[in-house]
Amino acid sequence: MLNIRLYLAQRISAMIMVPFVITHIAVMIYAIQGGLSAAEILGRTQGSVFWFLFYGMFVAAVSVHAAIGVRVIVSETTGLRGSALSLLSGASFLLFLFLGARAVMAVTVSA
Amino acid sequence: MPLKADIDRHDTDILILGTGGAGLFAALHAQQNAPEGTRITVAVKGLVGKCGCTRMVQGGYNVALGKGDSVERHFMDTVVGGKWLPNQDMAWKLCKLAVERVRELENEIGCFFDREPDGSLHHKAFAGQTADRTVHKGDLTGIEIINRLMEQVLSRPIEKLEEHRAIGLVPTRDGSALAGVLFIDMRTGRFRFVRAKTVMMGTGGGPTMYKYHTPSGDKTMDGLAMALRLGLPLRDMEMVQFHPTGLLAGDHTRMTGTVLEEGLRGAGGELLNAHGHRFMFDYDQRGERATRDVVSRGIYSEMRKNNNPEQVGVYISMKHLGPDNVRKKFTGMVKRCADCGFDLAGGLVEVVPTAHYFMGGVVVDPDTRAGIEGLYVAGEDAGGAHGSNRLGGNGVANSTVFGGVAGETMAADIRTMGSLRDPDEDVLAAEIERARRPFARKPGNVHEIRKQLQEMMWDDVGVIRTEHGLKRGLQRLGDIHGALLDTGVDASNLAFNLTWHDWLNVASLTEISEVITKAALSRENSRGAHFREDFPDSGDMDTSYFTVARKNGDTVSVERENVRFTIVRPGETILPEDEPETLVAQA
Amino acid sequence: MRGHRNHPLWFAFLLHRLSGLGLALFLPAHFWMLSMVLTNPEGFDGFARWTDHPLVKFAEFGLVFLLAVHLFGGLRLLALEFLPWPARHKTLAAASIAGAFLVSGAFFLNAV
Amino acid sequence: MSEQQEYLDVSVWRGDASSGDYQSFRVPEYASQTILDVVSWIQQNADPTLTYRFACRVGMCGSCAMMVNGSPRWTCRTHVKKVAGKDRKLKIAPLRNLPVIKDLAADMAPFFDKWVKAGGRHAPSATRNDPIPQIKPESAGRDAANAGIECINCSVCYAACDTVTGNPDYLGPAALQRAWTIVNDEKHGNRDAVIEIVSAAGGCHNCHSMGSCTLHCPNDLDPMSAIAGLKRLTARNFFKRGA
Ligand SMILES: Cc1cc2nc3c(=O)[nH]c(=O)nc-3n(C[C@H](O)[C@H](O)[C@H](O)COP(=O)(O)OP(=O)(O)OC[C@H]3O[C@@H](n4cnc5c(N)ncnc54)[C@H](O)[C@@H]3O)c2cc1C
Ligand code: HEM
Ligand code: SF4
Ligand code: F3S
Ligand code: FES
Repeated sequence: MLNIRLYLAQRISAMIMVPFVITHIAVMIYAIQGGLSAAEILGRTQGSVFWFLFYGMFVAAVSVHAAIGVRVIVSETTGLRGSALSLLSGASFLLFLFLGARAVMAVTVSA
Repeated sequence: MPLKADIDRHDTDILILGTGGAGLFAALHAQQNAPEGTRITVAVKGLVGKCGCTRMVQGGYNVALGKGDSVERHFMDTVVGGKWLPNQDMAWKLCKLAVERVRELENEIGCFFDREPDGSLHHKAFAGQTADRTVHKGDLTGIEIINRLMEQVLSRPIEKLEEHRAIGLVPTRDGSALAGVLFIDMRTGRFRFVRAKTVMMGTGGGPTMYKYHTPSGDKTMDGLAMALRLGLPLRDMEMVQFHPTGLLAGDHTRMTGTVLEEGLRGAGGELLNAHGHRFMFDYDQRGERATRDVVSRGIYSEMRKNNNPEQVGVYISMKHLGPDNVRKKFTGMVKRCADCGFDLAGGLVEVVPTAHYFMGGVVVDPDTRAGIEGLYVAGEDAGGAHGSNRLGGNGVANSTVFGGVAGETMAADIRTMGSLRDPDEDVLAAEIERARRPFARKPGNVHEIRKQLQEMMWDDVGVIRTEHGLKRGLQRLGDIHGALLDTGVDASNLAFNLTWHDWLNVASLTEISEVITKAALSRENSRGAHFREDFPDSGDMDTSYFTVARKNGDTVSVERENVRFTIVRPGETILPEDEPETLVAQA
Repeated sequence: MRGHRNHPLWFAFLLHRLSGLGLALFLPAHFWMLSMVLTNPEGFDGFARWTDHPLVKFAEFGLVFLLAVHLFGGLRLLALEFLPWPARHKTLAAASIAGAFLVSGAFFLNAV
Repeated sequence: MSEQQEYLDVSVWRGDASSGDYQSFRVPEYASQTILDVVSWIQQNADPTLTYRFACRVGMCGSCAMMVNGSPRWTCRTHVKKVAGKDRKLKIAPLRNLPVIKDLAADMAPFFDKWVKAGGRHAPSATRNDPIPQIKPESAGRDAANAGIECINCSVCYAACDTVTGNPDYLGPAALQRAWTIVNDEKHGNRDAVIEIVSAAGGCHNCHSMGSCTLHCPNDLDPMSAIAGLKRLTARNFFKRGA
């Protein structure tokens, strides 16, 4: 159900996410401590090319990663295989990508 | 006689019984050499490659590839070790082809045997040989050989009939050739008759009619019993090799009888009797390092002297070599003992001689052809290559060499054979009725009967034999056979019915036990594995004879036949004059 | 009675799977929430009020917790697969779980 | 024997491919007694129709494995004391992840089909007429090849692995370990083909490193690390050849 391409896609996207996740968690810990208000975060992220790229890549990677992850779990627990399974993982990839892209836009573009 | 049972029928061209070294090699070589389109089938009592004794080979494989060693030297050791009884043409072929077979195992089949640091094959010393010639893979040589062979066979277009037990070799009506083999498909309990142009039997003998025995549980002399019923001659049937150190753990466990490896004694392990006395030097100046037959007799004698029911066997002790050292050197053995609850490295483990290998078997020619057209026999089922004693390391060489030969011979012979032959339906029906006999009787405890047989063989036809004991054995055997025939098996569900198969196992074992006993009575001297307390001398070598047993109707008769010294005569050698007697550094 | 699953590596697997699944389920909600809040006319204020809600706080904590667990579990797997590690898998599994608790613990302490 | 006879409380799965259930037996306890002995005792003395499989009795053939108190084990090498608690209870079932034939005998065919499918067979690079190659026992490849060589294909690891349970195409730990041995065997004539097979669907990339295989292997082998080795090798190869 996983071949080397899907496997590598999942592992590479995971590796890409490592710095993102660490930064993300760090920012959140910092934020919740009261060092930054939500408004301040947004103030910084909006209009920033850096954060746009940061969250953009994060979302791209997580969409690939999570879609393959869901594929594996669904297949192993429900026995779904073949094209139905590919359809499902493709759809979940697009869903993650779409919702993620919207969120990134909201956080970094719209004012 | 019309068939009462509804049976399945099946056709093939080359049929192979058993998947030990002999069966798998036969299948492989048949597949490599037979004409395009030949159907090849292996049928086996267990799963392909997962039963039989070849898998259990620990010590290794004898082959003259070591420095200074030669086929001639291997041959001389085999003939001398067999006390001049071997069929010399077979022994020669064994030693010669072993070289090619080991190269095939390494290069084509993918085995990897242990190496010297420089990368060349490692040869270890096995008792009774004049060169270090045993190649091995640690002490799990058989697993390496069978796993690799099994992969080759599983991945080729060879039909498998697993958990199919052969119960009868069925000839044509005129009796001139073999028509096929009758099986029980164990999983369903149905009979299946398979016609084949050629059949190779490699069911591996197996002296499991002794109270203590090493072979795997699926081996119960079925092949020899089938050959006997077909009227074929069996030779050297008195020759049962005992391994001196079988584990003794009680009657209720299948661990009892399993081998504690030879290397333990080689490394300095001591044997102690009930009084803690190290006794082997009372029997032989080599002490524990004497050959298998000598040590077995030593232990047996000590056991006879001791009347303590709490201690039946003797003890092996390794502790003086340093428990950690022992653990390191014999990891597998120590672990096996520990799994069974014994401390081999630091404590005492009770041991007893245990029936290990059967030198006797069907009379065949060096190309494995048996005395009827269409039948070939190889491996432990075939007699002749070892004479009265098998050298450690010659067993697996024998099965792999002659299994391969059988495969090639069948592939060649089949080219000149016409169509499949039809069986003598009367024989077929009779064999089926023989197997169904217990269904008509009241169910009883088959296991108890097997125990009686095993006690009898151990007491009366065991390590040390006498005329008196053998005759008593024959009498007891008659009773046991009678009891078996009166014991029924519940036939309500025949699918994978082990108790039915136990009944059939005991039937084969009793049949062959009678032959062993009669052959042992016939040999009035002591050679190799066969020791008669009333005839302790080995007899004149120049007039050596071997025994040949046959069944006619219900009677087994044993004749003696003179050994033909086709290559070398007793007292002579084929080694060049300047060759040293032994290449092994004396320890 | 000990089943065949009763060992640290299997629990590490289970934890990784559950955290991954949790994240995958939570993620769309997280994304949706972000865009919802921001496209809302109330804008920042709405967002600020949102994040003060205890339920959201708890969810946020859950997210970080899952992320930390999954991160360390994932690092463990990547190390196991791509670095020729010696056979210390159990230690690695334990270390990753400890790491995850450390991070999410820090987050939790800060949150309350 | 003066000691009072103790009994084991044994619950054994009975049935066939279509259905089945547990059945209880009281089996006398002995000093040296394996699970195989318990099962044999039942067949020999209590219920002659009980089906199970064994051959070698010493952990070499790998035909006696069953689920014992929930874990897969070689029954011939498992001492009762190691698994029966103070309550002397045993629960014995056929090996997981394989079809049942009858009672305690599982059908091992899928396991071996996958073994073969994983390319688990030597492809020669020389013939019986060539000399045996000199190969240093300490060479790196040989070391890796040796690590899993003692596998007796008992299917214990296969039964322990939940990835096998969920994914019927997954080749499983033993077959993949064999493939790892082969790709490290310099004598093998077609290692690329094996790399190809283990990279396809059902191959090594489906393993989640659950480690149940390594934990339960009665031979102390480590299929999990062998599979990790395959993952590394295939990844490296993938990039080398250019995706
Ligand atoms: C513990 C042990 C250690 C040994 N160590 C060594 C050693 O170190 N070196 C050495 O050279 N030799 C050794 N031997 C001897 C060696 O194993 C045998 O001589 C040799 O392997 C026999 O090979 P085979 O193919 O004839 O039979 P086996 O390998 O025994 O195979 C017999 C096959 O026939 C099948 N069969 C049996 N009955 C039937 C039936 N009715 N229908 C269908 N199939 C049937 C069996 O299931 C099995 O598959 C050892 C033996 C044992 C028991
Ligand atoms: C640094 C970040 C991450 C790393 C290092 C990482 C690593 C991994 C790895 C190695 C796997 C494979 C596990 C296996 O095959 O058993 C995996 C599976 C998975 N991951 Fe992640 N991951 C990360 C982030 C995420 C995120 C943010 C999500 C959220 C959607 C996610 C969801 C999943 C899912 C659903 C699986 C499948 C779980 C399974 O198969 O059991 N991962 N992850
Ligand atoms: S790896 Fe271990 S558990 Fe798996 S089949 Fe081989 S010996 Fe059995
Ligand atoms: S248990 Fe299964 S998931 Fe991998 S590590 Fe072993 S094969
Ligand atoms: S009977 Fe052979 S491994 Fe247990």
